[in-house]
Order: sequence, then C-alpha cells, then structure tokens
Amino acid sequence: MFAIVREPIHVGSVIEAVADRHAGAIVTFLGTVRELTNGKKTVYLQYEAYESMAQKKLEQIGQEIVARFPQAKVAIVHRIGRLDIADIAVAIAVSTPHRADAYEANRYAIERIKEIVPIWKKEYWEDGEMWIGNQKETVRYDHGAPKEEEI
Amino acid sequence: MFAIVREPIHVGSVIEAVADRHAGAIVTFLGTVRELTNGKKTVYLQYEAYESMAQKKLEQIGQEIVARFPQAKVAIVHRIGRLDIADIAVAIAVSTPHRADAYEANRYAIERIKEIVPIWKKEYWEDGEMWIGNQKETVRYDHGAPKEEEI
Amino acid sequence: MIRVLLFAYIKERLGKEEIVLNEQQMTVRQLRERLEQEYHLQAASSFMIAINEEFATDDDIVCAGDVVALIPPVSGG
Amino acid sequence: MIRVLLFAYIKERLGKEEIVLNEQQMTVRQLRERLEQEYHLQAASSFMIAINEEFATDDDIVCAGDVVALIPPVSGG
Repeated sequence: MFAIVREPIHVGSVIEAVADRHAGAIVTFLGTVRELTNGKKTVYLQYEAYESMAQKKLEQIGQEIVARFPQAKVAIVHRIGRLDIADIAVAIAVSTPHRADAYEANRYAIERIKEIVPIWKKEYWEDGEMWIGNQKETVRYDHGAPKEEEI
Repeated sequence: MFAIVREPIHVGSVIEAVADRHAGAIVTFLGTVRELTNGKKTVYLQYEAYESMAQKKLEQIGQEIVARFPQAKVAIVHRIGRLDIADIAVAIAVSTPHRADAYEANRYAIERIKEIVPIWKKEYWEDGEMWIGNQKETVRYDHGAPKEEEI
Repeated sequence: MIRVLLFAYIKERLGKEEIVLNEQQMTVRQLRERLEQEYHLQAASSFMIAINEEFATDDDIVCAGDVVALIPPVSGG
Repeated sequence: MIRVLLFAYIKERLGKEEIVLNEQQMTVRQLRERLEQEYHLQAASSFMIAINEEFATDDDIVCAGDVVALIPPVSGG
C-alpha cells in the first residue's frame, strides 16, 4: 500500500497491509503535527504534493527496502491538504521476520521521504506562514503583503 | 498505559495513549507470532507472566525512558495466554517531539522487556514444545514423555 | 511545447500552476537559464527538476511533449 | 514462612505453582542452595530471584512473610 490521501489516515489499515505469517516484528512510524517548532506555535499545516510523482517515489522507497531486506513488507501513506495539531501526516509500516531490520527499514523510509518525495509543507502560525524547505520564503503578516522580491 | 492482558491487543488504543500536542513522531513496535523460527514451524505459542511484577517492570521501563527523554510518552501492552500465528504479543508506542528519539526509545523498550520483564514463551510445534529462554527444556513428543532429568 | 509544473511557493509566487514553453528540445540547464531570465526564478539552481516524474540532471534533454516539474526542497513526512 | 512462586518450566516440572519454606530468615544464596538440594533445581543458579516483585542479589535477606519468585530466563516480547 503506497498512497497519497486527503482524508485522515487509518493506521490500522496501514499496519494490516504488512501483516505476514513470517513477520515477527512490525514497526510503524507516524509523523504527527507538532504544536511547537523552535518555540513557535503552529496553528495548522497545509501539505501539497506532486501527487502522481509522489506516489511513484513512495513505491520506489518500498522497492529499495525490499532490495535490502527481501522479506520486508512495506506500506506508506502520506496525507495532504490541511492538517491540524496532532493529525497524522504520514504513516509507515514495515514488517520483517526480526525486529532490528524492521526498525532500520522504517527509519530508512522516513529519511528517504524527506529526500525524494515531492511533498511540501506550509506552516501557519498566528502571525505568519512559511513554506518549509525554503526558509527565505517566510511571510509575516505584520509586515504586510508579501514583497515582490525575486525568488 | 502499561498492562498485561489476555485478550487481543487493540493497537489503536495503545497509540492513542501516547498522542500529544508536542509529539511530532510516534513509533510503534508490534511483536507478532512468526510462523518459522530457525526453519521450524510454530503452531501456536503460550505466554505466561508473573503478572503483578511484569506490570511493575513495564512501568519501570516507561520511567527509564522518560528519565532519558523527558518529553516522551510511553505505552506498553503485553498479551499472555495462547497466541496464534500473526497475533500481536506486545505493542509498544512511544511519542516524542522529534523522530530520532522515538525510534531509539522504542527500541530500548523492547530490549528491556526481553531482559527484565517476567514473561515466558512456550513454543508448540507439530512434533514438540519448548519453553524459550531455556533450550535444554525441549520436549519432543516423538521421544515420548518428558524425561525425569533434573532441572 | 514543454509543460512545466509548479508547486508550493513557486506556484504561489507566480500565481499559476504551470508554464508552457514553446520549445522543441532543450537541456535541463537551458531550461533553468530560461526560467531564471524569463520568470526571475533566481533560486532555480536550487530546485530539482523532474522530467516525466523522474529526477533529471542538468545534461538531460527535455523534448516537446515532456512534462517537466520544478521541485523545490521537499518537506514531507 | 516464605512463599516461593514458580513459573514457566519450573512450575511444569515441579507440578506446582508455589513452594512454602518454613524459615524465619535466610539469604538468597541460602535459598538457592535449599532449592537445589530439596527440589533438585540444579539450574537454580541461572534463575533470577525476586523478593516482593523486585530482583534480588544473592546477599539479600528473605524474611518470613516475603514473597519470593524464581525467574528463569525471560522470553517475552
């Protein structure tokens, strides 16, 4: 299961997708919307994706994991659109016969998502907003409308 | 949430127990009953616990994690009794603000469970049974009743 | 004709979801230069470029009919 | 009187869930020796011993009224 969705992620389905008679361990990672980042209070987030490519890249990550851990089963679902505090943005489940591999493969998946999957997060605070991944693009409402500086 | 239970573990409840506005990551470990161990086919398992002490030791592991990661929230539920292939024996959920800590704390929890929590697993195969943790106690049905060798 | 898809802050800043370039063939490097000049995308060198949903290098060739995407630093997860 | 709880294969092998020792006080080491002699638990040195649900060392003292448990190598998870 590799998917980009707009509705809340159903964690149980993601876990079930990797259940296996040969699995002794299932490690799941949930990326959740944290209220504070560097002491700044997030009100909500907006995620945007290049959906068709993002889907392909999630599948690619699954293939990379299976190439390294042939008995692994992997499922990754990323949500886009508006997310509030404590909402789940991404769920990654990996099952393997032995636990060390499940932890390692799961960690690999989230690091790869942050490298190669075309998804972008915009943080909204009470006094501004910012596309993450490009600190220069901060817009502070109290400084008026975005400037026409070149990007 | 730290518990020894006899009914199937409800993973959603374990995860919800660690949900937090300050959490950016929730890592969950599920230990599942694997069909094959060293090429040998398990039919089912029986888990037994020194329940009151096991409960205390799960709580202690939670405290050890919070001592090291003060913002972590931890939940651990271990099931006992008869478990079939693919059943969940243990669920560990850890939430932290940042993901590296959640993975590390979660891994710590399962390793500690295997060290200090008084729970024992007996494997049943088609042709025998064995209490794990004490390889000498293997009982093979085809060799007749357990010998009266000293333990 | 080459379609160039825009996302995240580039989409917002340019106020559109795609750009169409009337070209038969160009390298990714030439495409970057064109975007910098014509759309003042001075940070274009820090974007990744995808051609038909696969990341491309500066020497790769974009042909008419290809779908290009500008991929600013990603921040999913 | 000291109750000694048994679990897993020790419980199965001895066919009971606990042993009661008529002692007022003894060290864990003495308790181990007693079990080895009286119940032929030759592997007793590889067990952990818990007193009132906390792991104990060989020099700890067990008193009448304490609940001791023999903890063979654990295998949960």
